Amino acid sequence: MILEVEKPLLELERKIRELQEVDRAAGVDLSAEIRLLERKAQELKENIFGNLSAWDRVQLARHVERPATLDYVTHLFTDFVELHGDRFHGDDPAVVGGLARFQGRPCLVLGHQKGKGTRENLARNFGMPNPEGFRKAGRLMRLAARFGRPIFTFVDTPGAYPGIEAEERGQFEAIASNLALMSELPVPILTVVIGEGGSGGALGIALADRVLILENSVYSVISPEGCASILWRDAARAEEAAAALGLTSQTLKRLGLVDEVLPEPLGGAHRDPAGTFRTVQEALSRHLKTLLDVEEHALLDARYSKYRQMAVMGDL
Amino acid sequence: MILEVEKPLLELERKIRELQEVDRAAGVDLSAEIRLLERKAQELKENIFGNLSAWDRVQLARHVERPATLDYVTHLFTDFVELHGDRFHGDDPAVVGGLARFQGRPCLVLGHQKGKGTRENLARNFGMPNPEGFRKAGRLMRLAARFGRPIFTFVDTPGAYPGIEAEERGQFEAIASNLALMSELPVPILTVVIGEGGSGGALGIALADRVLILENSVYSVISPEGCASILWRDAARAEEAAAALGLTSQTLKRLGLVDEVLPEPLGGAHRDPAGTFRTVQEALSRHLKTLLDVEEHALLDARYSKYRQMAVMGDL
Amino acid sequence: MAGLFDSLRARRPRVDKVATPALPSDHWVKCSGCGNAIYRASFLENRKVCEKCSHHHRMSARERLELLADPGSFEEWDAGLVSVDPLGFGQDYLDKLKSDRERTGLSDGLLSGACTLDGIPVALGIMDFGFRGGSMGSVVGEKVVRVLERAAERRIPALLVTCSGGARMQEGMLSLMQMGRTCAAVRRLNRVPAPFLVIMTDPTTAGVAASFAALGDVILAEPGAIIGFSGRRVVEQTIRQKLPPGFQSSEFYLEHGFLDRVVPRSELKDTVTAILGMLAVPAEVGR
Amino acid sequence: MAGLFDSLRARRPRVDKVATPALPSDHWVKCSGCGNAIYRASFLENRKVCEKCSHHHRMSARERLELLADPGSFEEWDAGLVSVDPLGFGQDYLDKLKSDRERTGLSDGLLSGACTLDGIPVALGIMDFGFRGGSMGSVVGEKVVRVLERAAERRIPALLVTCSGGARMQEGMLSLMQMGRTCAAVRRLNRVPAPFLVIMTDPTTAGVAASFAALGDVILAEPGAIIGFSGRRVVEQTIRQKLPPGFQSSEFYLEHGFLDRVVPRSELKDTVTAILGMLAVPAEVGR
Ligand SMILES: [Zn+2]
Ligand SMILES: [Zn+2]
Repeated sequence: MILEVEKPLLELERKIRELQEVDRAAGVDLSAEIRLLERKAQELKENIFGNLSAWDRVQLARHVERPATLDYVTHLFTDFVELHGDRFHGDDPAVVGGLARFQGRPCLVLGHQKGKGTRENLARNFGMPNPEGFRKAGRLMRLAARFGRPIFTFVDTPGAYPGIEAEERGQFEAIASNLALMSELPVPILTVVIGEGGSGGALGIALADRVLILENSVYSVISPEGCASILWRDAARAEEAAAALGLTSQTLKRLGLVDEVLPEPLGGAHRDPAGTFRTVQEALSRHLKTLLDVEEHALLDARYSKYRQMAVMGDL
Repeated sequence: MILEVEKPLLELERKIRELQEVDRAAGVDLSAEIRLLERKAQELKENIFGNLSAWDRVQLARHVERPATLDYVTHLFTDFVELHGDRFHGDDPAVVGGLARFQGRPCLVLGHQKGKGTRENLARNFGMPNPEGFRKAGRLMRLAARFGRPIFTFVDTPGAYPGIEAEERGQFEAIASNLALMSELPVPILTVVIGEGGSGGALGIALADRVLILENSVYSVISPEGCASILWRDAARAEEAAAALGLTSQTLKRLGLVDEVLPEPLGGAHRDPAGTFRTVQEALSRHLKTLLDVEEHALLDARYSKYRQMAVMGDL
Repeated sequence: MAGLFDSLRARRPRVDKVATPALPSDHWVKCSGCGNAIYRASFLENRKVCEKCSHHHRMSARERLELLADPGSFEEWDAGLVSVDPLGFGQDYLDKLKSDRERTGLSDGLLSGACTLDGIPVALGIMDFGFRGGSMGSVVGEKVVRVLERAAERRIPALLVTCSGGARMQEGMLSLMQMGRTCAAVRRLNRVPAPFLVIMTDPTTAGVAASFAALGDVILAEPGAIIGFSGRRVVEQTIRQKLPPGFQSSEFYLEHGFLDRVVPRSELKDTVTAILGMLAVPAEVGR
Repeated sequence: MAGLFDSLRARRPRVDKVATPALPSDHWVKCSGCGNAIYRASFLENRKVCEKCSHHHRMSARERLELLADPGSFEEWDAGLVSVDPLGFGQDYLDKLKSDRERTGLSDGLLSGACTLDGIPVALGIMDFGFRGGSMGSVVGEKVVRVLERAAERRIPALLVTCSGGARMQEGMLSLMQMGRTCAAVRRLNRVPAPFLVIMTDPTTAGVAASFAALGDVILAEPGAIIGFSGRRVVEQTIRQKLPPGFQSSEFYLEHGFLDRVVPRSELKDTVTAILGMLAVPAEVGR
């Protein structure tokens, strides 16, 4: 998957590789030219990725190679035992969760899971939860809370699945119940928006003591496409809508809706997954440490106060 | 519906009516004969209903005219507001429940509900709950407990519904969850077995501080028909099985599995519903009064101890 | 999520407007349920329920207040809170807010205050579809939270009448967060405990359905109200076929177990007070 | 409810008996899954899982103990509790109890005690289908309750391995009540909190499925185990058609959300100890 925005850079990088080939194979010394081009590539890279539009970030957040929840589970956690089922209706593959250890400490980890290819994406419903996904998450979080285990959630979904049966089985109730539940669980809850934060489907596992977001992740009340089709009856104006919706990590931080923006490698998380994992691990470790020092009652009060303040209003 | 056991009595009562008719219409004085027959009828009645077999009681407990849960709701409670739905899948008409007042006191009342005729019986699935019936009951009981309201449950079911979808939606989980829930609800729970107590489907709303049972109600681990077909491969030997299973109110009292047997009018509850309602109301009122005097912690301990003792064992 | 709001407007826009008495009109209104003409006076007397087909037409927040609260008992809260434009959507949005304020006489999409119902003190909030489709932004969220918090402080029931297409898109993620904070406030009320009643009216969808509205101790709904999370058009596009009749109606959700009762408007107040009468008194279980 | 026990016996009675090493036989056993003959020694070495079709054959409680507990760590509890005949079912029943005691070496249908799993102290109970079909009467119920209570006292995990057709019909309502009291004991354990793990093996049905077995914090099941409330024959008679393939299997219930994992026997101990390792330590969250 090649993004529009990175095409000139990829072209330049291809040229550099050609010159290197010639340099090596033909024995012609092109090192000066190569250095020049490399400097140019770096400038271009900084230029491109330093000035990403909201829409560019939407593309990066949706990038198929972007690390997904199970990648974080694999690289940041040990001893993962996936647990299944909501104990009511089914097991939703769009939400994964289980017991694991974070830096040796037992915890619960869960998140939306998109597929890597078409087949897995179909199996995982493109990371769009049905009610049983939210209810599985709720069940596991209750379990974790009873045993005093911290909870990590990873957000990466286009949204809750808008299907007939999802509506029948109470998508609205499932999301609301998780929000209520997460507001009162007496253990630290840490959320990282690692990709696409799609509306209520994202929030349904993301009411937390700390909400961190990767630099190029997005988190939006409605998809840019959906917004454009409502505002202007034209889904093609999604780029415009993305800019208007304030869905970038920077805007969210400015509005006080996320706690920290985690920097990504230049060009996006998928260009250096290992570096991204280190960044996320360091941040989670740091925030968890702070939260573990807080008494249960203070933790819940702080969580309530934090959300209590999320309003921007005026007076007549 | 005429029971085998009451046929001679009904025949005699018909004759008395005929004589009365003749007495009135033809002006012949038959009062002596009528008095004689009436005495005989009373003797027969006492003879028949004073010596009911377990199988006779099964028939009485299943009698279509026997007062059902909503009859008790109507006659023992005021201000009933039926509440629906399990908030997961559906609303089970085989279980009814809602807020009401018992002698002025706000409470929750719920129970299995059989239908009065074929059409209502089909609609109510003959009083056989699906998982959503148990879950609705559980939801309502949690609501009642949060507001400190006592809970009354009425048992009258052939059993939990043995359907494919009931199994799919976790009949076993729904029953178990209610048992666990009822063991820890910090409000008085009072149960009356008013008709048929069919196995797990009955128990699923019947773990209580007080379990009362009407004299001719039955409560059994398995239907006599089912038992006979297992033990002797012959469902027709249900009468024998009924005797063996210890399903009568008297046996249950002897084993310490119910707290009180409530007397019925001669011939069964359906022969004098008003009298039956008075009996049940008096008993519930009396038991509730005692329970309301108990501290929450003591209530739960007593409930646990009561069930803790339900075992008959030997030592090697 | 905001998509539902739009699809609802698209579904029956003009008919409901005709039925709104605020608009200039003759003595007749046309029912958006059956299309029949109804004499306006009897339509209003019948609380905007069609006498021919029982269709429940939308009511403004003030009309509902009159339907529910004891006369003269209402004391409004937070009447000065107004929406701003935190994301810079622009003058067009600000103008719409202004005109909705003028037209509805409300500061934003929710009217709230203290009142009594048959003498029972209640913290009341009523959404108004006429204000930006009842959409929930910071102000609506804040007012809902305050209703719930004040009910908790006073240990009195909270009653919220919902009527909303979902989130206020123009507030972006701020509006999404209202879901979380209203749910958190419900839980605090639950723990008092004080009763929380919800009356879902047409429509109650998306971010409002999927937050505090779903959490009522008892949830009532008016007949024929559209309820749900995803917009009907979105669902149709997803399944690529027409939706079954009755999909997402209150009757549909009663059948699927998510509502306690569907109550005709004429019985609404009695039902609410009966329930509150049983929940809104201290536990008398002798402890 | 006891009907399931019977229908299970009817479904595959003799084959499983052939696979039981306690019976006199030659060096070969016939797999009740695929019908193939398997060399007995390798069958036992493979923990009674068919090497051809992976069918998991039933194990006795003692075989399972060997599979799960650290060698030499087991101390049995309540080995002297035996069933009586409270309803007077008669000598035939008493004789069957006696012969089951002799054949299985168990006092009744559940073997329980303290042990360690990879060093983790655990209160363990294992049901044995060989004793009256693993049916739960007073003794099984009592032993389950004691396992749960002792786990709660010692603040250690409880692990129950279920294998039961349901209630002990011959104890009538006494057996039904075991459902209630075991569930109550689970809740007391939950409140400690101490972990409660369940391993469902073939079969786990009726009164056992619908009580403590359904309440595990984590519920594992062996592949191909029959799980459910109502007996298959009863369901068939109710719907008057054949059951779909896989109905009531552990895979079916994993799909329907009621199991955490289906775990092959070879991975069972590792999975259990991994989970216990994460749940069975005091909360270290700094408070
Ligand atoms: Zn009409
Ligand atoms: Zn095989």
